[in-house]
Amino acid sequence: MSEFFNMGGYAFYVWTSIGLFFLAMLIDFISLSMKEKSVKRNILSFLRRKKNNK
Amino acid sequence: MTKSYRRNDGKLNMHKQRTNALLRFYHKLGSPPSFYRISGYFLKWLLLIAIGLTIWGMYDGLVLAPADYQQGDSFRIIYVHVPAAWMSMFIYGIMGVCGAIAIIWRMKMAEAVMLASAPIGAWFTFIALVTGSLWGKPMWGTWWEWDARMTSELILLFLYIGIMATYSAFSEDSRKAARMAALIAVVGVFNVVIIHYSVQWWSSIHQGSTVSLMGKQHITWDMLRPLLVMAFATKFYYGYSMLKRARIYLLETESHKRWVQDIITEKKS
Amino acid sequence: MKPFLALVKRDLTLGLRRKSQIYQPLVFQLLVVTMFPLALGSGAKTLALIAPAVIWILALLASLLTLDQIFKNDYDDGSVESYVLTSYPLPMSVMAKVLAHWLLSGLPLVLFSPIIGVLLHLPASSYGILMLSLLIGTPMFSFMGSIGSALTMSLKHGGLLLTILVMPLLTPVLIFGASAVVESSLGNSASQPLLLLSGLLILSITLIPFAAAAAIKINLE
Amino acid sequence: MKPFLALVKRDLTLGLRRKSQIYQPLVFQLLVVTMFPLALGSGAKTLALIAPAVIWILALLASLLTLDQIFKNDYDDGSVESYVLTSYPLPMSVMAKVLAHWLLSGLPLVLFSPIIGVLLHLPASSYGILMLSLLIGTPMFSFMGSIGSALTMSLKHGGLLLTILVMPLLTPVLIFGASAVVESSLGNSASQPLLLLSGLLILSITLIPFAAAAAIKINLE
Amino acid sequence: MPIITAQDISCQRGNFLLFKPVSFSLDFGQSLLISGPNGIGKTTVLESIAGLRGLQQGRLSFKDQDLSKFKDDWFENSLYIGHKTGNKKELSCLENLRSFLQIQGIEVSETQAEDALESVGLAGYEYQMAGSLSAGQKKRLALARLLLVKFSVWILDEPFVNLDVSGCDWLLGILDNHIKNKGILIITAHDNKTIKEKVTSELILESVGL
Amino acid sequence: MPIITAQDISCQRGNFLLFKPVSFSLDFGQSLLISGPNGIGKTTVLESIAGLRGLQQGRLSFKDQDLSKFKDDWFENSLYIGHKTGNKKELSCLENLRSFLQIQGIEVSETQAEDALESVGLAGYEYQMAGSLSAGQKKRLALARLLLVKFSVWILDEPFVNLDVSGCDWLLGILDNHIKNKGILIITAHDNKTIKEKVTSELILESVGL
Ligand code: HEM
Ligand SMILES: Nc1ncnc2c1ncn2[C@@H]1O[C@H](COP(=O)(O)OP(=O)(O)OP(=O)(O)O)[C@@H](O)[C@H]1O
Ligand SMILES: Nc1ncnc2c1ncn2[C@@H]1O[C@H](COP(=O)(O)OP(=O)(O)OP(=O)(O)O)[C@@H](O)[C@H]1O
Ligand SMILES: [Mg+2]
Ligand SMILES: [Mg+2]
Repeated sequence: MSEFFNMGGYAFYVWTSIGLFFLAMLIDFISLSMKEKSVKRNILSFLRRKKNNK
Repeated sequence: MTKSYRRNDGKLNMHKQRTNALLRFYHKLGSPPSFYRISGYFLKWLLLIAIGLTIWGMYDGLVLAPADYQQGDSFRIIYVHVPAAWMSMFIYGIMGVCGAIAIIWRMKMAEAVMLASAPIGAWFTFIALVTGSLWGKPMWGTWWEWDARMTSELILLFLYIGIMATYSAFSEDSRKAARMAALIAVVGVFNVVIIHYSVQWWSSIHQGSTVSLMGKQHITWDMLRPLLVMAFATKFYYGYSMLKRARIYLLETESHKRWVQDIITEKKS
Repeated sequence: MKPFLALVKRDLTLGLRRKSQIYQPLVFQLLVVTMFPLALGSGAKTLALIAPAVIWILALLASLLTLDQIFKNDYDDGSVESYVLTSYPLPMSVMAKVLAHWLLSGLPLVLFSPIIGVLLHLPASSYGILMLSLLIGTPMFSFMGSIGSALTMSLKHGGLLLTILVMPLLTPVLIFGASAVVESSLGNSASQPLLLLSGLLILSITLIPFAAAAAIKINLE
Repeated sequence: MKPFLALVKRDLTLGLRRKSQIYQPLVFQLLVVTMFPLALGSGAKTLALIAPAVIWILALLASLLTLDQIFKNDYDDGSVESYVLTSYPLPMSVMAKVLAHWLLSGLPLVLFSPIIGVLLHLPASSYGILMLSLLIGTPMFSFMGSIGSALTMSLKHGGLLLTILVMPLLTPVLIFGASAVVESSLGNSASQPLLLLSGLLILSITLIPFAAAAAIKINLE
Repeated sequence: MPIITAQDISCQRGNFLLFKPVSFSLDFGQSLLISGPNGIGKTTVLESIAGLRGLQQGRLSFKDQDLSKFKDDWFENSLYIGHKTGNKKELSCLENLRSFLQIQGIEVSETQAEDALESVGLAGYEYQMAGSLSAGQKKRLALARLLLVKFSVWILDEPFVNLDVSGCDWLLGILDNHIKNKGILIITAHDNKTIKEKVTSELILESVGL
Repeated sequence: MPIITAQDISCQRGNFLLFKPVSFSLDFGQSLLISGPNGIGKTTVLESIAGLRGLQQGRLSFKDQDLSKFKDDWFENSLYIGHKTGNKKELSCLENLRSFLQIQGIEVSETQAEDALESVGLAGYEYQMAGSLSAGQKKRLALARLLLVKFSVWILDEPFVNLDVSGCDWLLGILDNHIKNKGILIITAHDNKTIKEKVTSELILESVGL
């Protein structure tokens, strides 16, 4: 097992690469859902504003 | 005066011919509400397939595939480096095409797809650069080399950043911002091609022979298979990320329209 | 007077009146060139080695400093309307603006380049090629800049965005331009990079005015 | 909240909202660094030789691009009046503006410098000194810039004039900063230039706010 | 058949429709005052009519031609003066006026331009740079164009702002004259009762409820 | 003894005296309208009074202190709003208002600021960036400061410009109130008859003959 993690002495390079790959995808994924939430919240608050003004 | 009437007539005739089912589907996709609805069906599946393929590809590539006889285990970086590098170019191609459509025909969906592609494309470019760098250190003993392919990849990252910066600079008016960004994307496509060849031309006259980067080595099926799997996994994730961003863009730009308000209030209640 | 000429004349008058637009890029070049030996802290040899690169990069940076003004000024004071709201074709007006900008900022750089060359110990044989390459290359700075400036004119802090947009687009110009000088300083023929540079220029002249006109239209919407 | 903090907070909010002010200087640096090898057309050796100089000159140029905005913005939209027409001491407000400017533009340059170092093949041992020297040096860019910006804020095209005014004043910073990195890349001790740099910084902090405040007063008359 | 017709036009800013769609038509010798509270969209609609931006909805036509497609004829017949006056601060008043017209393809002699400056009250300022004029003088310089163009449609956004009393009177006279000579005028103004009496029709923009 | 006195003050622009030296004095509860044709120097003199530029001649004093020497007291008691409104376009209306006051050393709560915005007619625009307001809305945002400062001297350069009818009425009411509460007002305005009736004195600038 430790041999697997050691990657023939290239552990740092291999695992950093793979780690960064997943980190980037994760950031993309999270920023997507955060953006969606905030857009929906904005539209809702706008609708409320319009209703109140009416 | 008569000219304009004739134009209208022409348009009417065109409408009558649009009976082809494929064309109808295309036009449906072109309208925001149906795009939103149709893409909603795909989203979950795209993400699930992407995750499944990634797990397969990673297991296959990191555990099952044999170590390279020259590079040892460091070659396994290939399974993130190459798919990311491929995606960085593939996505830029899509953005160029959609950008052209957005400028010429002012099609909203093309804008949405173009803008939604930029962040994920930039991420893939970034990954290709960093993983390439991480691969270069053990292989050539240096993090960075000013070789044709790497230089043009770096400039590709600048173009992505430029497109996103343009969009966010004009965020007050998103449609205008989108068309501005589209213009950069289109001009950039020509440029990537020119840069690629100019750098190649330049380095070939000055440096005898650069390190043979991606020389055609014989690669066994065991090594190739995970690569292909990862290539598909990244494509599916791109599909997911792009569609989801495009949907958010539509909600944002059409927020005054009935269909958006219906969707929002319906989800809440 | 044709609108084209009127626009060129107006911009030249403005430039000559502001003056700074003309001499400041030159002074900027001079200042940065003096920084190099100071920061390098080493002898003439390194300088001569990097001279072609530094001259071309500085020419690029110096033009970049004035590029945003091609349209931004006109947008800020509203005078962009004088050539947008008219039936005279917008790409022609873009051409006129680019021509005026080059005469004011590119041409002085070309004429000034030998001095920078001397300061950086450029071999005497390369001055001709240096000026020739700048003569072909600098108009492209103005052309590309016109797209960037048209895109960023409505932004308050568009200068840096413009830099980012335009610089990648100008790398081929830089590569061919600098390599022409390098070749000639090594005693080789510089005709190949110069030819490629001319090809790019012809491409720019024919395509870019339309792109910039489109950018103006989109930006005004 | 004290006016000092209020001003810092306002400027940080503005900067973070514009975002471009933060990341565009970095991208600018990256772009120019990319240009060097392209224009040089030679191997890694020359690059490593000129790396300290190029990094420092680029840090200077990248800050110069944003220096004019320290006061110009506030002058243009009239909000300079909010801290001039008040009994709160103007030098303190200048301090606040400088602090905010450095946090937004200098600090990112410091943090980003190792990446530029990698691209230019800087020897691994010098990264610490590189960052330290920039950490001491970049605040002086903002300080000197505040004088320049105060002097040029009422001009429409003050950016280049500011460059010309400020750059000569910053040569000592550049010389000491770059030489610290050069020394450390040669394996020598860099403590002397770093000490001199720190001395300059202390001098700047105590004197420049008063000079800039005077410049603002003169400019508004 | 009216020369200018607008059918159900409305504009958008940041994804929201600004005002309820409006329609109007104008013939030679007619004038239109667009009014409404601050922020309703007067400036925006004027810019759209002038051709600086697109309409969000509706159709605008000039001489029966759709303006979203055929703009040349419209540009040759209309003059827009907005909030931004379009003077270059480093050019003198005379140069400003003449170069503006030349770029539009109109040639005027120096004396004609000087006469125009004199009648807007800028006699003696011919060679002063536009950047060092007062707020009202800048406005006057821009309005001097009206005297020299032969365009039939004038589109003016709050032209009375910053003008002093005699300036307002002068402008009213000019506008009156233009309309009498079968010109067309589209204008916005707050709080100027006199212009309300002069125009042939008024369009009041109303906000859209949900 | 009046609080503000001006003795034979005049201003200069490009080597020429702009107007014949004028004198005035103001006490609490008094107001002054400065008028004159375009370009006579109203903006210039207001800027000098506010402390943004020096006077060419004459003496200005506040509470018996020469303003060219002692400015702190004056700055703590006066508010100037000029042609340039001083809003930052990248800050929201709320942030603009609050940060302006904080920099002046005045602390207001968020609800106070919101109330002020509401009464200038910017309810619902609290979080909109100031750069995307209409001309009139920008002016309203600047004027909202008047509601929150406790300064006794207001110096306003053409505050009615760009405001719609209801905006002008609101502003008139505010100014009235300020004067009634023993405030001091120095103002310029063209063509607004109502303000002429409200102020306690008027100063008409006249050009210097040669
Ligand atoms: C920062 C450094 C690097 C960058 C920016 C980079 C960039 C790229 C790009 C853009 C591609 C796609 C090319 C194409 O399909 O046309 C690619 C493919 C590839 N790269 Fe890299 N690379 C870097 C370093 C490396 C290193 C160090 C290695 C291995 C020693 C490597 C091995 C490969 C391989 C095997 C491919 C696939 C070859 C092919 O598709 O023909 N790369 N890289
Ligand atoms: N920067 C400057 N340089 C030289 N002269 C100037 C400058 N700015 C203004 N002037 C001149 O100073 C005079 C006074 O200008 P000022 O702006 O004070 O006038 P004003 O009374 O406010 O006019 P308005 O009613 O048009 O606002 C004008 O005649 C103008 O031409
Ligand atoms: N750049 C922008 N981005 C987003 N919204 C904007 C922008 N500019 C203006 N708006 C909004 O559009 C609306 C209309 O603005 P417009 O300038 O057309 O108003 P107006 O009727 O001319 O007002 P005024 O009488 O104050 O001049 C305003 O509510 C404003 O908040
Ligand atoms: Mg308006
Ligand atoms: Mg004034």
